[in-house]
Amino acid sequence: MSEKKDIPEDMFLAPENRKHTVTGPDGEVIHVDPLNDYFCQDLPKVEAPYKGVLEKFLNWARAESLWVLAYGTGCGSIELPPLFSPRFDAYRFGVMMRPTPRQSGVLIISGYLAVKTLKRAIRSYEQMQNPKYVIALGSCTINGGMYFDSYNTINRLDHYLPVDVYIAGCMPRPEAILAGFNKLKERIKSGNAEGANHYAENLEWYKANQKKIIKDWNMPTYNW
Amino acid sequence: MSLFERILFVLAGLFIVLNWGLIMTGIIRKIIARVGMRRGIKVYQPYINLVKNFSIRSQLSHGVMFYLGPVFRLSGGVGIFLFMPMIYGSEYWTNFSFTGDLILISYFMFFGMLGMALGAGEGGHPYSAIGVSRGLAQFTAIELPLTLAILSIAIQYHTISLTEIVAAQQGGIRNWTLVTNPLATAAAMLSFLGAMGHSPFNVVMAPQENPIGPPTEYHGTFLGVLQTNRAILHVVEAVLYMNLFFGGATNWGTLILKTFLIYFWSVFVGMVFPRFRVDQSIPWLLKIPLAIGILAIIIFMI
Amino acid sequence: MSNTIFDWKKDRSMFPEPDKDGKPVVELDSQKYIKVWQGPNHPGVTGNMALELTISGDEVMEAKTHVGYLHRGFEKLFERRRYMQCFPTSIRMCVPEPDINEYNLSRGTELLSGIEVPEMAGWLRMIALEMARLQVLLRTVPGQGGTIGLGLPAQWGLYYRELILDRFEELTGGRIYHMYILPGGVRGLLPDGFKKRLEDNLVKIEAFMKEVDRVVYSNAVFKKRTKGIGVVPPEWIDQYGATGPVARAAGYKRDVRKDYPYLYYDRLDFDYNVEHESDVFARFHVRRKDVDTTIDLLRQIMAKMPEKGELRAETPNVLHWKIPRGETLVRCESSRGEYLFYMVADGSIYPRRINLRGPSYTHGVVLLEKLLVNANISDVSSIMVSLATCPPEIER
Amino acid sequence: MSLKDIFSPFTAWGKAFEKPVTIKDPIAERPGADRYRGFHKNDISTCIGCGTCETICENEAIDLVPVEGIETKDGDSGLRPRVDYGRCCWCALCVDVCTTGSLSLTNTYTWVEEDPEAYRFTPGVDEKPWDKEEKGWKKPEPGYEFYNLNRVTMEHLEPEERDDTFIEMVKGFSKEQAEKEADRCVECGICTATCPAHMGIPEYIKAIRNDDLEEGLRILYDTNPLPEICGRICTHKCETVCTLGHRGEALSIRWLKRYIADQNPSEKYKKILNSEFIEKNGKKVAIIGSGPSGLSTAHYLALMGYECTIFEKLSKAGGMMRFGIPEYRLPYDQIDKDISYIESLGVKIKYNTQVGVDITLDELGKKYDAVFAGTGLHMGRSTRIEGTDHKNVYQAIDLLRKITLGEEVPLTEHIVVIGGGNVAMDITRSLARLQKQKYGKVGIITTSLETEDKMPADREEVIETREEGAVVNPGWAPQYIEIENDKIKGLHVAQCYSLFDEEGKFNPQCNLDNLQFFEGNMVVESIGQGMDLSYLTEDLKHDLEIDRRGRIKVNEYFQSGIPWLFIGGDIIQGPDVIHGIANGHKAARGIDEFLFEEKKDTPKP
Amino acid sequence: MNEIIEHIKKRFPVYEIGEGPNGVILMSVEASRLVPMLTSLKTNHGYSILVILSTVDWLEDCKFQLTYIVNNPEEKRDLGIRVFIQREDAEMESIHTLWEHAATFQREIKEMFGINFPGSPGVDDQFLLEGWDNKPPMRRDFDTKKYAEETFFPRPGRETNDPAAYMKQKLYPDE
Repeated sequence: MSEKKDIPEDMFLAPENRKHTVTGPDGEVIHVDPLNDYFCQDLPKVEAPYKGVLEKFLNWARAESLWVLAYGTGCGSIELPPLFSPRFDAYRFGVMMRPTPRQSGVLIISGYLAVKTLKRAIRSYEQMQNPKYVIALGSCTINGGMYFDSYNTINRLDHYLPVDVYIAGCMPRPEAILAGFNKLKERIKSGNAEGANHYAENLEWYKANQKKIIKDWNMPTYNW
Repeated sequence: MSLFERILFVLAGLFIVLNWGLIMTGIIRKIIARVGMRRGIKVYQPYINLVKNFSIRSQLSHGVMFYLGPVFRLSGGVGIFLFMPMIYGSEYWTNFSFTGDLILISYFMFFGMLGMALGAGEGGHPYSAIGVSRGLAQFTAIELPLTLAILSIAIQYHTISLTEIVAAQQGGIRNWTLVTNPLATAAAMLSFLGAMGHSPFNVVMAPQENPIGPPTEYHGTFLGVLQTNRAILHVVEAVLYMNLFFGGATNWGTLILKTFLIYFWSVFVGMVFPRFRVDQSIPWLLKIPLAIGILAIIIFMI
Repeated sequence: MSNTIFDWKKDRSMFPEPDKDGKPVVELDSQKYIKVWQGPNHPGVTGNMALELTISGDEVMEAKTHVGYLHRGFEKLFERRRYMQCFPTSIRMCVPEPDINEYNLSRGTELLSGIEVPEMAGWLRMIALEMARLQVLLRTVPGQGGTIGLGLPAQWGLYYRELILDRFEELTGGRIYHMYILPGGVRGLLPDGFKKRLEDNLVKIEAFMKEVDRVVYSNAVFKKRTKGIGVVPPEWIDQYGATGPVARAAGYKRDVRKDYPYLYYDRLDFDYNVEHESDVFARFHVRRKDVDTTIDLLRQIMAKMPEKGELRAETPNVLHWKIPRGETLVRCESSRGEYLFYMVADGSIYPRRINLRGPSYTHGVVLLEKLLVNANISDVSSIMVSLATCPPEIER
Repeated sequence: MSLKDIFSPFTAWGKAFEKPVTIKDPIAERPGADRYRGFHKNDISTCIGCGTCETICENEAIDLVPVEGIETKDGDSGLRPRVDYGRCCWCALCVDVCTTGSLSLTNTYTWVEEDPEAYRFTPGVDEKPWDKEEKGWKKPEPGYEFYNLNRVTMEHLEPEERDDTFIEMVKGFSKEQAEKEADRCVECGICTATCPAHMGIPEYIKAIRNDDLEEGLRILYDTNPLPEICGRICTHKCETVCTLGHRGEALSIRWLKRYIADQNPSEKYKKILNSEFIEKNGKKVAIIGSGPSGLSTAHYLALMGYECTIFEKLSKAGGMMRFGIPEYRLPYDQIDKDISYIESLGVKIKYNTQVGVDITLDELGKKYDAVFAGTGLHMGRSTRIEGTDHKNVYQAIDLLRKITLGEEVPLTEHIVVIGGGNVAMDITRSLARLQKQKYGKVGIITTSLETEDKMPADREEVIETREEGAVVNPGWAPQYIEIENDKIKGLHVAQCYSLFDEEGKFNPQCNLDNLQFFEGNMVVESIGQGMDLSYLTEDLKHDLEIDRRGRIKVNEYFQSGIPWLFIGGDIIQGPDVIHGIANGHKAARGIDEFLFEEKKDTPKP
Repeated sequence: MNEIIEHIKKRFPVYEIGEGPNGVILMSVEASRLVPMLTSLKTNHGYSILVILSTVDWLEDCKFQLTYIVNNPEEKRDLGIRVFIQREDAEMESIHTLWEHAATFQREIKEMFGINFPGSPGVDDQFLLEGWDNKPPMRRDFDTKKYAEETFFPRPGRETNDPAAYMKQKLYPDE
């Protein structure tokens, strides 16, 4: 497909991420490969759940305290603020927005994902800690939606991230999203929401899919 | 009372404070929700959040200091508690308070902050760094009026023992520092706004600017520890102010009511104002509360 | 009230050091600066876009807008869609205020094929457009406080916005994507009792705006945070292609509804809302006044519109609606400024080119980048929201 | 900054004492608005699977899939829309464009699944919780249509202008009208299956829209070699199943066909149709009868290179089209236009040559490689009631032939016509014109067994007949013809209330209490025609399989029991032009295949 | 209005002058004369706003049409200027010196159509796409549907029937 055959390996890398050499104050020349040196290269592990009542209790707590990453990836994010508005008040269901992926357990993919956003969404997802859940809003995440023929939006999310719950609609109303949260809670409580472990188990497959689309993969395989 | 018994009571007190802190957070969130025309969270939601945070399976570290940050922070909060006389006149609930406890407590207030700053800095996130620099700068500006107010009280009551300060305020509202030394109270209460991290002084965790400041990288158990500390810290700081200015408490009921009201003060102001920029908040703290604090001292100097 | 001790305005000549052309050079390697990304996942940015900020301390040295996170290639998709099919697609180009897309696309299609819309449909379009404007303003006006930590009125605003969305749901069948204005006319008459319910809501919203005045408008800290921040010099307005509230806050009388009257705006009585300070507060103030204007306009429309009428003009069969070769420019006033469609038809059933230029296209890229230089990092989101940057319309 | 600025924000706390506006259970308590565009619902019994929803859907969210229990039949493709909620954007264009109005959206909007594959369903077939929901988006009020439901009015002569002349009454579309009418087409293609000739109707209508009439003509000639004729008198079965007819008026497919044929001058036909040079293959085929089926066979065979000869009994070609249909409906020059093109392909027509009289079928069979017989139904049937043997009782078909041939037609001032079909209307209107010419006024009564709503004649035919002054009084069973002094006084009829018995057999039941008398001096019977198979000799008949009701059995290519003899047209299918044409086309293919087999067997010298 | 057109006509070789349906006067001019013309319009005639800079791909004519629409806020009037350039190695003079925000338009056009604007600030930076290695996507010879189907794994299991073809298959398969 590509016309140019001899693309340098680091063509898409940001300048600061390319391999380069630095001369120290004492004249020592240091070779730096930022991707290898600055980032953690470990891959995720499957974190086995506890057994029995303890896991059930923890799952209950996880289900009743869903911290959502405040990342509006697509147009569905216009219905997320109303979710926390006086009328719908998702807080009372234990749902809360967190601005940082580290502290969030739920990633809402609100609709279509442009390739550029997919990269960030993957990064955000990987920065979240196990257990983590993905809610997919709208048609676009199921089979491309309106943008099924667009050159810049993915068609199905389950090829790139493990999705727990899909909510139909374009875009789903806050009520439907709340219903989606209920479904997710059920799923967590039943112990089926092991998306993070699934992702760790099938990392190769997911990565192959992701790398097929994201041509400028200027990050480590797994972004801790 | 043996040391063992004392330790038991300290732990029991810590447990009560932790629970009250969590419930108070819930109640405050509920009130905030009501102003926002909402129903708000369940009152016990903070407990669930805490359990959830401790239940996170994978943890990720950025180094030793990253680990120690929350620990320092917690020890800051617990440290204040350890030397804080909770209930006046009670043998059991005075913890390890001693003659110079006010000095130690002032130190612990900074200790947690510094530990957190080091840990967050290790996290490597630029927003953590920004938050830390803002937080430390602003905290200095907060400490200054508070210290002046404390000094003013120390001069007023000729003591730096909290128990004695509380003792001096017994016998009705007329004896409270609030009445006897309104300037120091004003300076301290204004700086309290800053200490609690609500608007207009929440420059550290300002969500629209540097989400969410120092704890950006903290998650799971780390965050759980931070939350635990937060619950304790809010209560014990309120207890400090209560002891200093509002006559202390002679039983747990009074303590709960007074700490709640004192903490609510910061929420009361915080809900309706946007936050300052850090270069506005520090000058403001250095202007108004500091001026009042200096005045409070000068009055007693004369 | 300049206080020399606390006036931390540094001597700008020190850094960044200018190069030969006088252009400041920000060298990351010099360790004086750090690079901070605001977005795409950041509560302070409007929508899914990113600002690459080079900061020194709290001060922004260099800002670069990164967009494309929402790029769906609409203009390419239009090449594959018939005119009628373009209309549901087009409205996704601006998520908070979709109706302007519907209107512009419909109007362009009608202009190119020479169709006149029935009068009733015209008035209904105006209702939808003004309700959409009100709905957006109820987000952005109190939301201006939200950018600097005053989240309370923003939360209230969302509730009052819900009221308008309820009316939209009733009128159009959709909450966010109304898909109401379509080539040839509109898709439904006012339901029974609609005017009364809308009027009730307007009364509530007016009362709410009073509250916003008390809590946001006359708020000491809010004023301190917004006055004198993000000043757009008036001479930049044309140079950077700023429109709408940004231009009006700089003293320009620019309002498409008055300058190039479309629909029946020339039959309504309203005025430009102009301020002169051109800072964040002035832009907030202009929008605040826009709310009043919009409420007033809605009342005027309800009073002046006919009771009965045709919904839709007779159009060719939409399955194969051919439009002769031609090009046109359609504009309307969105809550953010002038909203344009440039449409080219080539005589087939598919449009040749539909190009959108929203106000954010200039506000959010060139103007924002320029305004952020030397701004405090705390003010970035405040400035951004005051320019009403809407990334989907930059990227389409 | 004033003190007010510090204190006024605190008024916000007033809200703490108001009741929260939060909805307790938003999922259950908030149904969508009355017009809400929620999930799809389809009334599959109304739906005909036309696929307009699929066409309009910009997201390609709708598939048409076969559904168990729904058969493919005329006017119903047997397919039903299947919606993919991984694509849908709930714009409801599919509802607005739906031709039958079966599709709608409900106001239900909550659907959560863990399995993304579940979001594909056939509304109305797969049970969903919202199937019973009444509210939701329906097609907006009248006046809101994505295509015009009303026909472009065909201009025609007014009754007073036309009632005494045989000039063609329908004027034909102008360019604008034709394009406007063609624009109504939704291109579903359901008509194609119903058309006996399976004409590419959407395609030629598209050609009209594109103003490419030459392409249109090519499409017409693919399946129909008599477009001028069909464009006027086709029974347009396509229009009865036209999807637009479900909520509005069906597309004037026939007139559009005529428009294409009319607009292309006959001298250009050969060039347009690319038939200037046809390679002959040396085989010869005889065709008996120059009716639609015969002409059609001849045309397609000629295109394949066969040498065709048509044997026509009468002096002019066209068969029933010329002799059975009055000139005001189908002008003779238009028939000539179509026939002359077929002749120009090398088809020879031998006039005044009646097979069985002038030449026997056996001879033809020997002289030619194959024979196609499309002799049609030219013998009128009689009601056989009392008095039909009177000399003033005529067969409609005979009178029509006389009119065409210009022979003198018997005429009286009062005429009674029995019959409710199109032929009855034709003879009524022809006679009415003649009466008007001769007597200056019309005095004709047409009656039929069938009641008004069940009359087989086209609706507009009946209306136009009445406009021209004739009385149409249906629903009466003829009892006897009253004859006085060897002169017909009139027809006695009784009310007919049922035509078929429980087994579905033709068995009219009359109410003898309700009688009526139609006055008239002449009675014309027009209740159908029979075939004249006198040219079939007995030994030939022996080889043919003829069933109990006298029909000749043929295979799908109209090949009879005698391999070289193909029989088609009205004899097989009943009276219908377009069926005749379709038969002819198919028979031509059958003949070709038959002879091709032969060709294979006997290698060329 | 006519005065300005007359004036422009005198000074610049414009052709194809016509009024669009919305009162926009459109005219075409040679690419080389565009910048002087825009400069003159901006400085002498008050056309101080660049409304839009758009590109149309006339693939069949092997040409790109660049449309510059400028607006006179005083007289409330739009003027559209078309420039046709060759599709091969398309290049056009930059106008960012006249209007700063033209740089954004030009950056986008460079990315989407592959028309180069030498000297325009940031014109070579990626704007909306990231890591794009195909044809510029807005060119008409780029088939977005084909690309999407090849790249983005559409969910399998979809099949549809054309009513006419399906009926043929069911009712008269051999005709």
